[in-house]
Amino acid sequence: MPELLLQFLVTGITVGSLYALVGLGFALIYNASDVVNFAQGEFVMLGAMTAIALLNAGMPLLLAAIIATSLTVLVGLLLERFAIEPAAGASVVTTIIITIGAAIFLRGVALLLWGKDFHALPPFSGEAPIRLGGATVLPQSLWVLGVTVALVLLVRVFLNRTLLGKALLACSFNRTAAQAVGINVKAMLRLAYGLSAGLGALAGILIAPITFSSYEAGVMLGLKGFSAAIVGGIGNPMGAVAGGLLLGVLEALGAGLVSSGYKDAIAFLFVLMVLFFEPTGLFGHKAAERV
Amino acid sequence: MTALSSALLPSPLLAVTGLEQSFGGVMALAGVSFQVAEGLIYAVIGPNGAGKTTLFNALCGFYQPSAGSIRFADQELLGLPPHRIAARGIARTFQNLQLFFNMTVVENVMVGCHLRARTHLLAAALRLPWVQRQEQQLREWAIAALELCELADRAGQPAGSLPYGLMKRVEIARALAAKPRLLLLDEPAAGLNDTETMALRDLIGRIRANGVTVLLVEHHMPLVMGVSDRLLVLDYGSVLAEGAPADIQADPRVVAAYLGGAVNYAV
Amino acid sequence: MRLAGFYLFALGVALLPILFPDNYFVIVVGASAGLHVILAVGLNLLMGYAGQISLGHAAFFGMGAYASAILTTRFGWPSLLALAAGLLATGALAWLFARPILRLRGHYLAMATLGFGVIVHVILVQATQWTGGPDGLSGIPALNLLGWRVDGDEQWYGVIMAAMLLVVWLTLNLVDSQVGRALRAVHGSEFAAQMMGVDTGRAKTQVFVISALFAAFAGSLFAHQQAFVSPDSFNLTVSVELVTMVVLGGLASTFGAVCGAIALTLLQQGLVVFEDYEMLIHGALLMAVMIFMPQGLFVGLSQAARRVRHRLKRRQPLPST
Amino acid sequence: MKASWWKTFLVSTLLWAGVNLAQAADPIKIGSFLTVTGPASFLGDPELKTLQMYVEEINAKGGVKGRKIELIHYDTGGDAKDAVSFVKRLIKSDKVDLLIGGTTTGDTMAVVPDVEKEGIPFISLAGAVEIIEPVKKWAFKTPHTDRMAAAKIFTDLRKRGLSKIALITGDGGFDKSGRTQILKLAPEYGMTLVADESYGNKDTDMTAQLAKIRAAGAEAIINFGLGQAPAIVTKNIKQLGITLPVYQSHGVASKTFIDLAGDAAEGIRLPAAALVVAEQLPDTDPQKPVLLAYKTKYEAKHGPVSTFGGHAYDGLLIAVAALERAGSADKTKVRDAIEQTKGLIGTAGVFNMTPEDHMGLNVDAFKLLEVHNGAWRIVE
Repeated sequence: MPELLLQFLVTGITVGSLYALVGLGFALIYNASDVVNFAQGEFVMLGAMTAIALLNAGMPLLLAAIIATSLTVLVGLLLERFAIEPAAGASVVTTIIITIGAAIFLRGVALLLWGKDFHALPPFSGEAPIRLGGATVLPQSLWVLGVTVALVLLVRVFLNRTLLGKALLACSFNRTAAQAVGINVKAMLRLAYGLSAGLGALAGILIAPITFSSYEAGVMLGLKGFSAAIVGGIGNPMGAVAGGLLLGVLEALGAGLVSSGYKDAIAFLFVLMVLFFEPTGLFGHKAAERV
Repeated sequence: MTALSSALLPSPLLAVTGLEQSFGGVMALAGVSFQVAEGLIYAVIGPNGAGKTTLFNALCGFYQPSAGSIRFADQELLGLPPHRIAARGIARTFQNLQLFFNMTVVENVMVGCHLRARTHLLAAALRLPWVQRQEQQLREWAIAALELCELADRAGQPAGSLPYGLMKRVEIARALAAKPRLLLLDEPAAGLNDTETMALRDLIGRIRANGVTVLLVEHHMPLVMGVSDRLLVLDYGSVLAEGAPADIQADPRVVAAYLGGAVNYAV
Repeated sequence: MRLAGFYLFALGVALLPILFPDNYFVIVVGASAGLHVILAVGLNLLMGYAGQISLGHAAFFGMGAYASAILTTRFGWPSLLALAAGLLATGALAWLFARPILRLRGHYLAMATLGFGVIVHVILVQATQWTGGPDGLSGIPALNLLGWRVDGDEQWYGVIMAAMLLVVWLTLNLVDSQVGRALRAVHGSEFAAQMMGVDTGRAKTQVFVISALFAAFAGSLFAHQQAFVSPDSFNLTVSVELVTMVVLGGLASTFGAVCGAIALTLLQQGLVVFEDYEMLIHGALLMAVMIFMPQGLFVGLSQAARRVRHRLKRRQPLPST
Repeated sequence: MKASWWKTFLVSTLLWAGVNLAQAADPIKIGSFLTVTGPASFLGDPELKTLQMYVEEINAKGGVKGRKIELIHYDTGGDAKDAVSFVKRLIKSDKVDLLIGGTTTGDTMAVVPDVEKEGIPFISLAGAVEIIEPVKKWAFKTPHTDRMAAAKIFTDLRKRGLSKIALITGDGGFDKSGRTQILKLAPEYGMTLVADESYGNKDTDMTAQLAKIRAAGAEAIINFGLGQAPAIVTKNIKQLGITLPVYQSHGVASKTFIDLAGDAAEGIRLPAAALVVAEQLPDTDPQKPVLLAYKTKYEAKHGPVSTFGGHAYDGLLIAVAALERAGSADKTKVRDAIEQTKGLIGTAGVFNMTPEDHMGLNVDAFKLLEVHNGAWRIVE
């Protein structure tokens, strides 16, 4: 049984780090604009699909990954410039529907470019499972985990230590004030979209050898990433990471210990319970209302 | 002091005793006590951060004070949710506008009549005859409140389309539509020009003439001194002084702590 | 006249099948749009008027549908009784769920409702012995309205349109009453509403329950109309579509919701001929409408119409908005 | 008398020609509704491509009895509600003569009430046995039932002397219906189920479920699923170091599965129509030329075949043969002709329909395949 439990945990952390990466993208854009970007999952899909296409065209993996990430960042920037910016001043729900439209649009583009089949990337370093105590893990999962940790740390350092990162955070606390002290809020918005798209694309490339990818692969990841960001307290990047890991572990434990059919229901039931007791997520800042 | 006030004013409408409210260790109200007799215009003044709005929010049930008592018409309000406190006969306006921008002016004021209306969901959906009659009645009440505030000609406009000064007056009309015994006005003059402030002064007078007790938080000293019967001075969450305007003006502690001595607020 | 728009709408609904008899796009698509209108109008009460988002509304739709499906096929209940039981059960669940969930705000509320929707969908898929699992339940008997068996697309058009008009009428009345104003007040400023004596918790609960009831009502009709239900008709995509309808049409306007529901239904029917390009066009149109008409189709189009009228009679000034 | 004879002849010839001309100008309309996008696009996509490809070919060869075929297709996206609405559209608005479609059992069962009421020949491409049991007057189907797949797997397990099985299935219609049949048939074959796990079809990791299975003491694992999930299951089995025999369903009988699962697919067995191993059939097999012809044509245009495209091919073949035998597109005549399909060689096997059997395949039509060196091979 402890061996089984260990395997569940390993599984949960692997899946959770995936959700964490996507959730991080949600948190960054939310920080800069109060908007939940429902096209975040599509960034993941675009990164994976572009990398696969480039690889199949004969490009080495590393180069394919770099180009795929850059292209996805470009898509993120274009999305911000041509869909989000023109709607500045619209209500938050309206903006959310725009991102839903963008998600459908990007899926449509991917469908036309790459068809409906699933595609895989080869694992970065073989498929021989690695034993961890009684549990086994694929080398690719370690890649996912390692890069997630690295990216999360980088984002953290960026937000807390660099001027640009601090400016981005300032936008999240008070946009008007940020503008008043000379922060270019529009540029910050673009930065957030570019950064989120890049993170999404990297996540996509990392997981494509494990989960495969298709034009629809972003839907599920978007949903889970959104949940991760909310559970952690939306707008808190590290909260999103924690939320993602928590969600992953919950699913694995639910599937392993209770019922695999109901595991999503179990995970979401837990999420509901969290929200009932912590209405702003686990690590969200409590907004004080002033009247 | 409490004994003295109650001797002077035989039937306090509102009696606040030892009210305490803290936010993360900071005492916003540190044992505030005062009484307001029915029919008065009672002003609360003090520098920014003295706890005036906190006091209002505590009175309305938006905050849950950690200690003290709020008795209104001899009944305890502490612990009641805002809508129940409203039902006891307290209405208020807000420092930051809290108009319903998604409605017209008259609809805003009709919401103010909520406590005087029967609200039955199914009957409303089916629009039973009594609902239609009540709609008519509510509209009349709302127009009456608007007339008192000289806003009747704006009734059909979207609330958000009015100039700022008028929006503030819609809030007063909306509060009056509830037919409260006590009206709390939170900085009604903020953002108003001199003409508007003069009109506000007249309006407050008319409100009192209609038998409504007024509790006023305001920074505009000429208005405060000109309109109120009694004053409460708060500083750092405590009562610094209480009394008639002339006494307060003469109180050296108030002058030192708040009025700063150099400025003469004689009206 | 207060309900002039409503009567005009009802007239149109009645005239369409007379003008275009036996036309698929009127009879079948119309009925489908009618169900969407019921759902969207209910959701708009919650989203547009009370300002509470729900990303799990398909769950209530599904509960109504499955209640009718299970009670009629497995227990042989008469359809009207099953409908009533479905409404009762959905209403009760919504009521229980409303208090804790409506304490949440904004995206947290979106998450909680989404989670609720996912849970209900998982149950529909997994509780195979009751729900028939992912392949659904078939053989649902025709709706029996006091002896009249509703069968055939024309009859269904009539029944669904009548139900839709009833729901729209009730909603218009409700919004324009003290109850409705209290609701809108909750959206405008929750604290101010409380200070007017509105029990905001109760108001939100009420509107949540009504909105759920409308959805369950639509669900029950849907189950009988299709004679078949399966979980995919009640998944997250459907919930998102419903939100899209409401926002697309224009929040806080009953006819906006009507507009959005009809527009999205027609869009789905129209775009299917583009096959692989369907998604691309769908996404692009959705973005374009929301970018250029952020207040929704209803407001957007009526402003455009006003502008045209204004251009026709130059002299009259445009009313300030 | 003589004059009137040749007048009659002339008139009737002209009439006949006229009718024929009118018919030639008036195509036979085949309506199809498939899941081309969404969770079951893995199935619906090759189905649509096959239909389009062969309708084109038939028309290039002059059509059916001189009439061209017009294919009208709508994508249901896997939502049964859309399937119902599109079938109504096909019947009422497009006025099609017969229906081929319903990629999934859900889509199929949802439209059956309308099909039966309107009375239109309908050939479903979905698997579940409930489509034809009990027999519905107007509904037929071409794929093997999942019951046959279960039976084929159990027969092989019994041959290998294995009886303790662990089941893992997805949450889609195909998966659940397969699970039902496996649960139903297991006692008949003396099988005991020691684990019954499930996963979401879009899940990315099934190690938790498989770790449980590993601990349950099974002798073989059966996975019933579609799309990428069974490939992930296969990889996860290898990751956990499980060495039990693994059976997949006919749902993954395509080269794509082997490509996705890679080395982990080695040794996996599954029941499937002979399509993917057409070259390996003995030349005496009457199915071989049919299979090869379809496979060559499909792969030249669209990449690796799957048996699902084959189901659409069979459906169209049955429909066209029935249209030819019926001599018109009259709905009742075509229905009767479909029911009389005999000895028709399709990709799934030889179809022999009867009023009691609206599929007409027997279990021999299934071959047991094994992945060997990255390719399918026939076990028997």
